Amino acid sequence: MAGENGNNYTQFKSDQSVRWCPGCGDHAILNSVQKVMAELGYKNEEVAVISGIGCSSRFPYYMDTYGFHTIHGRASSIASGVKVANPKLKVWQITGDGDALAIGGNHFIHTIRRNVDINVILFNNQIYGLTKGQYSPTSKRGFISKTSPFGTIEYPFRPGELCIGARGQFFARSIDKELKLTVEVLKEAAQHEGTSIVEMLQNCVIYNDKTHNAITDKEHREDRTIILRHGEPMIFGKNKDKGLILDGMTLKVVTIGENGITKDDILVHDAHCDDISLHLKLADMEYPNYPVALGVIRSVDGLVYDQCMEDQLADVQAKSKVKSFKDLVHSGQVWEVK
Amino acid sequence: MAGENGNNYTQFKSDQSVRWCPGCGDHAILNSVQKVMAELGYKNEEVAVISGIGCSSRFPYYMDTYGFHTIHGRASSIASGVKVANPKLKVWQITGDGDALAIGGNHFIHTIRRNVDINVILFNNQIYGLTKGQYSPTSKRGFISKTSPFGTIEYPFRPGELCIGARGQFFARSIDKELKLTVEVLKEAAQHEGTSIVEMLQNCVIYNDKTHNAITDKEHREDRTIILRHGEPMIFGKNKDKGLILDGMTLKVVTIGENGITKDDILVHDAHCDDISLHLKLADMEYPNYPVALGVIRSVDGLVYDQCMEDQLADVQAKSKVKSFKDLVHSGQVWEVK
Amino acid sequence: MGKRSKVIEREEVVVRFSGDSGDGMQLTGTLFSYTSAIFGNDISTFPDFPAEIRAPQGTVGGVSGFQVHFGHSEVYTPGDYADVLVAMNPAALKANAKWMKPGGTIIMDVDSFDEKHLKKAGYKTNDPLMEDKLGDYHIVKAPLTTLTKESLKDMGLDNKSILRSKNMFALGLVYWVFDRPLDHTEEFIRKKFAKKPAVVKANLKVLEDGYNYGNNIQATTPSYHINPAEIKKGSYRNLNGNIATAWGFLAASEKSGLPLFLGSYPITPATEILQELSARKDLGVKVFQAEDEIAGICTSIGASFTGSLAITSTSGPGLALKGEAIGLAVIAELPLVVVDVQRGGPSTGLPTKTEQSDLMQALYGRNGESPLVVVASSSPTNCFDYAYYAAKIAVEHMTPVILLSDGFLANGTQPWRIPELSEFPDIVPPVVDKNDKDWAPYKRDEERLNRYWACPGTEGFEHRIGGLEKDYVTGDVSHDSLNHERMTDIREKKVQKVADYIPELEVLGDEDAEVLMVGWGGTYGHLYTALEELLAEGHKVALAHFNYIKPLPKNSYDVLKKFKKRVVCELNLGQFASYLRMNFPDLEYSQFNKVQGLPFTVVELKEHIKSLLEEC
Amino acid sequence: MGKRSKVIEREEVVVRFSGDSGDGMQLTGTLFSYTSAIFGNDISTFPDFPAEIRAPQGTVGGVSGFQVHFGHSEVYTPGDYADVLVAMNPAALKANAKWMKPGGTIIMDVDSFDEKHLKKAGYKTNDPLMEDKLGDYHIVKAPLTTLTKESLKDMGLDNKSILRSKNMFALGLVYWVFDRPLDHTEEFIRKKFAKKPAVVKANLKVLEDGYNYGNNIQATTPSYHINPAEIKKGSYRNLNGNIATAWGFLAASEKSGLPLFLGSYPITPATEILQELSARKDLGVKVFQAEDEIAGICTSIGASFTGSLAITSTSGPGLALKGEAIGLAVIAELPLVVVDVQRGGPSTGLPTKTEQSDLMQALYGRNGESPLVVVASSSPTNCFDYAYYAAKIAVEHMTPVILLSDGFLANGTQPWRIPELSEFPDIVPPVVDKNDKDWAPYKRDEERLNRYWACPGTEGFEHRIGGLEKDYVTGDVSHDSLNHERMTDIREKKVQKVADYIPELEVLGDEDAEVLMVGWGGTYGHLYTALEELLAEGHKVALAHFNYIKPLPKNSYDVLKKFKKRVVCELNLGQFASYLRMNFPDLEYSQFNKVQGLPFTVVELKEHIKSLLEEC
Ligand SMILES: Cc1ncc(C[n+]2csc(CCOP(=O)(O)OP(=O)(O)O)c2C)c(N)n1
Ligand SMILES: Cc1ncc(C[n+]2csc(CCOP(=O)(O)OP(=O)(O)O)c2C)c(N)n1
Ligand code: SF4
Ligand code: SF4
Ligand SMILES: [Mg+2]
Ligand SMILES: [Mg+2]
Repeated sequence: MAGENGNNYTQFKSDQSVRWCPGCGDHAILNSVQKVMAELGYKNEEVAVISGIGCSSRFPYYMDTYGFHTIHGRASSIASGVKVANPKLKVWQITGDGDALAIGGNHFIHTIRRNVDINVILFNNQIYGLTKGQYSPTSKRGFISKTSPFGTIEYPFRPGELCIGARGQFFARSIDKELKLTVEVLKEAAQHEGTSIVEMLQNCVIYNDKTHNAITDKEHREDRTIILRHGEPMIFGKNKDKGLILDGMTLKVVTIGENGITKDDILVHDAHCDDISLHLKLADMEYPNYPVALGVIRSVDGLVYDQCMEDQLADVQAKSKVKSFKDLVHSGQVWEVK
Repeated sequence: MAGENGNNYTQFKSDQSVRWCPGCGDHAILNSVQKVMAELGYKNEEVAVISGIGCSSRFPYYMDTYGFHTIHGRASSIASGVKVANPKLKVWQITGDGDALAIGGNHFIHTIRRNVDINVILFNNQIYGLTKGQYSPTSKRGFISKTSPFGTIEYPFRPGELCIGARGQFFARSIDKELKLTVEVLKEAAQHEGTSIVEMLQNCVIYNDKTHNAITDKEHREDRTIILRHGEPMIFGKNKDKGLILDGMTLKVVTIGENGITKDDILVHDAHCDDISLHLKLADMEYPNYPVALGVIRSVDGLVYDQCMEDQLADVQAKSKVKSFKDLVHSGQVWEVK
Repeated sequence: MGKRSKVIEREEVVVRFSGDSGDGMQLTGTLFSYTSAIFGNDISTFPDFPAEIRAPQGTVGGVSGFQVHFGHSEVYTPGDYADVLVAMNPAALKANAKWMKPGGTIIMDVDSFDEKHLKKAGYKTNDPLMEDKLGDYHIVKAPLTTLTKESLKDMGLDNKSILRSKNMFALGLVYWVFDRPLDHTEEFIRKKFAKKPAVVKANLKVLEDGYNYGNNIQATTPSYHINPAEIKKGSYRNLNGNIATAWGFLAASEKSGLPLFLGSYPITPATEILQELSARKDLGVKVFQAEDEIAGICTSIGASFTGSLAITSTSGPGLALKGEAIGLAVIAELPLVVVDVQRGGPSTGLPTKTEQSDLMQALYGRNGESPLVVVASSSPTNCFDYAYYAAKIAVEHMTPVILLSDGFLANGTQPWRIPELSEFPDIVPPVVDKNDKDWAPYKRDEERLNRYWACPGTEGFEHRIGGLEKDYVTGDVSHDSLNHERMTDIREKKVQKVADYIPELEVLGDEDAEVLMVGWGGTYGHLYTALEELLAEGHKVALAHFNYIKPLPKNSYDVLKKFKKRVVCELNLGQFASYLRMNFPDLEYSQFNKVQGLPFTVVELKEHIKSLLEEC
Repeated sequence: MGKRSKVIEREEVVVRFSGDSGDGMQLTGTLFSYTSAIFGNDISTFPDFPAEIRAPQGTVGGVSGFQVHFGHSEVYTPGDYADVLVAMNPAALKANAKWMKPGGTIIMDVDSFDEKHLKKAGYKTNDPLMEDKLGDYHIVKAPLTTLTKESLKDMGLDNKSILRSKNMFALGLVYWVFDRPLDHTEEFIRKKFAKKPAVVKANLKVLEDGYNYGNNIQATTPSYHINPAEIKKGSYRNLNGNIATAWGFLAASEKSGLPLFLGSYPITPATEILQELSARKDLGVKVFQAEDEIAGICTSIGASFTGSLAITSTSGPGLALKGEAIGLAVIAELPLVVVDVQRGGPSTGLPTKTEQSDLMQALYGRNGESPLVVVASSSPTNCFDYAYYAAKIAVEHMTPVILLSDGFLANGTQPWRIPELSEFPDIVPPVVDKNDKDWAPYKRDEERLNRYWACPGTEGFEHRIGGLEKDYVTGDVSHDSLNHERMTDIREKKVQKVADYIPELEVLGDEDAEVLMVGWGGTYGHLYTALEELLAEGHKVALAHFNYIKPLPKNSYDVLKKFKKRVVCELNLGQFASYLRMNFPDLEYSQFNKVQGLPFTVVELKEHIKSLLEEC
């Protein structure tokens, strides 16, 4: 498992024992992240892992990097501060559907809008785990939980849609236990400059077991999900015989070989195009009408806040006559008393 | 100016003198709202106007209705409480681009997601007016203000995109001084059940004068904006000779009579279709590439939070044996001490 | 039931059930406490959850406990130290060893005391009893696992189900120890598993076998005898502080005729209030699970504006977030109850632990001069009463009220005599009089100084309120200097006026005491028990315990002044003591503070008071 | 300059320029204050903006004023009452009538005193002087509008531009009244309109004509003579409290070598700090204009984690929102300065007014026992110093510091002697020693008790911090009871330790005073002036003014105790008095409070102290 620089994922394991429930999807994600960092040749000290509060947010304790387990909902802001103050750091934000989308919703959309170079892993278990099982902003309508004993009456957010609505330039999705895909996706997220949002479909065995099962179940996964890769045709299914095409503005699932459909009719994924329409449609696909999209759905380059900040500082400093505190205080209306 | 029930817009004028700067766009919007309420036959006492803090948020003082000028950013939450507690009220929320999209961003998206039946008028002057001229989350990139003397380095939110990204079912846009259009749009918003977001392009004469002028200017308005009406073709221009068509997934501006384009080729606006793709494209159109869309861009019926709440209560109450406090405390594990 | 050897007669006893999270200790403890309560004992219970949701099995961090204190006379706390401990595994023993009363009884499942589990629990040797110096205790080494397996071997159950019944064996054994009937528990089992007859059968058998096992080994097991208590007649049920709080609001809603609205966001240890009211759709409660604490309170403020009984519930960090919005309710003079179930520490701190360190925040955690009423519950069941009274004050005086509870009250239970609503005073909302020709938005009641509630929908009373300073009468925005001072004063006075409507402070114990213990909120049970014991030992002590913090009861100064020495006991660094110094600066106060995330123990309180008495 | 009749010799004088928002009074006042400062007077100024951005012209609500106090000796406040008022319209007269010193001079633009404007200003008759009982004043009825028009009639300017120059005519006239040179103002005009020679010419002419007009009508206009003050040598500039605060942080950043980071959200009256630092990209400042106050402080906490000098600035309602996050900085033990520029009232209150009512919020507005350092500036220019020291304490003691300023300090100006950075003590960040083998995240400096700053990027010092209670040494999450108590204690102790590093409290005035005035923060100028005047009148008074609130200077008790009577004067209902009672309960304190959104006046302070002296 050694990566570049001879890195090994174990070098990112801290000395703390991992406290998630046995069977929780978080364990697998932790492994994936450690693997990604090893494979990317990260140095431990250049990484800052910032989280809010929630089961998922205990993550930093298990990483042998710099870490900050902050307060509920504010991880994006703290991570933004870290990155802007020291753009050399690799900043990863760990957050849950409650942490990022309930109390932290505002910081989430503003961070995305500013396009601060942070890699956000959004653990979406559609529940508040740490507080023992209340519905979250991503819980399905009608979901029964401790605070919705008769079912919720709210539309859930779709994280991809919200991200793109906030001018998101990078959105991807993976499944907790799909180590390989997760590693692939997280690497792209890491390499993307700007805010990357990676939604992890995560299972909470205790309070919302199997919520993603309709699609993550081994048996059906290939038929009910599609892995999108830039430049590749949108083909899926156990037999690799299903695909997506556009009919007007509507996405359609087709079977290759039926109704005269050939491989060439299938849409080719363009993660890099600026236009959001198709990305949104892909991000919004829901089972049973569509396969759920995994992989990097959108990855577009844009201006990055922390870099622009550095550039603007350099620019102004190059032009200004004020180079020091002394210069400043002596500029403008000064008089002498002798 | 009398409306149904012999209502007159003056009946909605309060005794407070209006404190906005002379020439501020807010004056015109106030007039429009009063006109709409008169024309819809509202009774003064059934209206609650809720605002946050900002120049725009002084609005409730000028309305002879129930009003609450609350705290910065929280108008959506307070309005949600008002509507859910008493669904019989007509609840209008007045908010600015700072109030709704900076500090109030989270409540804004969650209110939309829940689809509480509130009519939100978002005064977008792309500036913090009340605090005297700092850039806001809708200020154009590069905008120079008191807190961005070298230009901003942030992408602005596009309110329509954010609204739809948060699962918005109603989004419309108008211009402060376009009284007729504003009245038309606000009426539709009022009649829509669920959260209606109406973005008002509003001019701040003091701190951001003419920010919308490229499109709102009398001289160019017809060429640089398009008024969308459900069921009508998307035609615009001084000579009504320009229109929009779809080319693949791309919107194009065409001239009727050129390149064989006839009226029949022009897209017909469907505000009621559930699919968001075209609505997003329309909401996102920016001058100079496109005309800016005015009118009701999206208006789709959905389940309304406050109504669902009433329904669920009625439902549970019909089925439950617990009808009173006494029933409750005597249900379950009770024992007698004699 | 045969004659018993070694019967220990006791006024009161503390039993602690302890095991892994999966061992069903919460249920076992609950069933035991019900049986004791029905038997006629007074009881007090406290659950002790692990901080992690599923901490590793067999570790001390994963131990889940349930303590029951029951007695022949009234009991006020779940007890500091246990007389009887049921330890399902070594970790349970390890976690509780220091909480045992000398000479107590320890029932341990010896089957689980193998090397692996001992090590997991952190024992270094194979003799945990020696290691933890438990030599002087009655040790009952019961092979609970083996016995349960044995008991169920012919039932055709799978191994997992068999092991899951272990707790019923232990419970049966404990019933024998205390000579308690099995019928309540049997009935519970029959109801709970009504659809699974096999499970019913198995559980009943194990329970009975446990009991019989006690009988068989009685030579080595001491048994305890506790007579029923003298308890007021009536219907009873067990209630914890959170449910009691929720129900207090339900009562206030029904009594006042105001619809109940809760805007809230989950947070430990307050979440259960939100959960309970979410389930009370049968009673028409509107619950808005908000996106955060700020939206929680703001939806409530909106609901209050429309004429609802509006509540928001949270814990310390959430109260911090609500500060700005509370200020809006203060200046808008709208009724609102803000429940703060205090937990441990600054920041996220110790979420599952108890503390009293939000007092200053409740009093002052807002910008400007922003007075409101602060009330504190002091026992799990009187959380009901203070929720009721907090609602009554909020509504009748048109003011926000902060109601302080804490993790200890929230999760602790006591038997609650079910009251009739008629036992409670009426709540009369100051709704605007539709014939009032002189009404103005800030016109006040001359007695209470509250303004009137003119709710949207009421014809002819349209008006605007807001967060800017308002004119003394019209409520219009006013930048006038003297008006601001007048409003600042009247807001404070309105809150002080509440003192005319609350009960006076009582002194418990010796009127001529040499030391007055002073407490507030959730420490009452411990302070009162310490008081009783000290009095019984012949000491001259008294207790003044506060439920009303702002305003203080009118006689507070007189009460405090009467005593030579006063010691303010609280679970923080001295916030109430400071508050008293601010209010009654001419009196001297000593302090007894503890900031360990735990309640006081009666023992440590007594020791401290005795040391003060010696100084006298 | 001819001989003057009616020359009034004065130690100090207060001039107030007042007119409609569009009349350019802020500029006029600023130019006058510069001229006076350069002339060698000590000065203090205060602008008085209307609450609305563009209130209706001609109304009292729309009056914009600028007050300049200058003297032969040092002046400490902008003055309570004006000796000379320039009233550009009736509303200006109306608004300021009650702020005139008996026998003062009023220069009014009679052209604007027509019926329409009188009515708009709220006068009921055509004789405003009579109506406002200004009979005893020197009234200079100058037709400023007509004269300006006359002055510029041959310049070919449009009417609007001509009218806009009216203020220069008034300024010229006032320069004559005080016998001041025009050169600084002329230079300013030449620079400002360098690209518009016609405008330069017009303004210079009007200014001079105004001056000459004074000379011509000197028979009826009194003139004042104020000698230069004895002022310490050096370079000077005018500075208001907000800019001074921003610059204090710049100085601290340069001195400590730490990059400066500000996360903030605009709010009156703190916004200018954000604006000034946004403009300081030349000095490498990173400013993050956040989406709200919470993100403001949280980005700063993030920056602090990485090793920046991290600041967040706000006013009262924003501080309320930051409470929870401040708790995080407390438990994470990260340096952070939170600036609160206090404004009036609870909730939105009176945003443009001043008050001292956030003291308790600063001390206690968070959940749990959450101690931090509280420092308060006390003059516009010493906002620089206290910003510097707040940063120094935050960094060196690894703690959040709340720095209290207020609306009065923020907008008031004083001449500031530009210091050399070398005059300030070094700031030495406790950055982790890379050779420290025993380092642990919560290992502490034995003296200061601070932990060390191990910033991301430093190899070998990777560690995790957070908001849960932490182990005393390792900083790992700890649920241990005694550890929690230990941590609670050490956090408090660390803050108390700061007392060893701050100056002792000074007593000003009479060491044997009968009454000690006690103040804190922004009231210093008024208290000190009252003190000086009372001393001059032969009264035995003294002043103890606090800049360090938590911890209090070590000698505070001794200082306070020494005096027979102490009166705590503050712009709230008595928060600091309460705090002193908590800290030093055996001393008695009387209070003098004002909650009008306005500073004290020296007159009312003196009256109150005299009444106390009489009681002695
Ligand atoms: C200010 C504040 N409010 C509420 C809480 C309680 N709380 C902690 S975690 C959490 C939700 C966790 O949900 P999510 O982010 O989805 O994480 P998960 O546990 O599901 O991984 C809540 C409500 C808190 N700690 N702080
Ligand atoms: C908690 C809080 N933070 C900040 C402010 C200061 N503030 C008042 S209004 C405002 C922004 C107003 O902008 P916008 O909502 O666009 O309204 P506009 O004045 O432009 O109509 C700000 C930052 C405040 N009043 N309260
Ligand atoms: S409660 Fe759910 S999300 Fe939390 S650790 Fe357990 S399984 Fe994971
Ligand atoms: S400052 Fe701008 S937005 Fe505010 S009232 Fe004036 S013109 Fe309108
Ligand atoms: Mg979750
Ligand atoms: Mg705006």
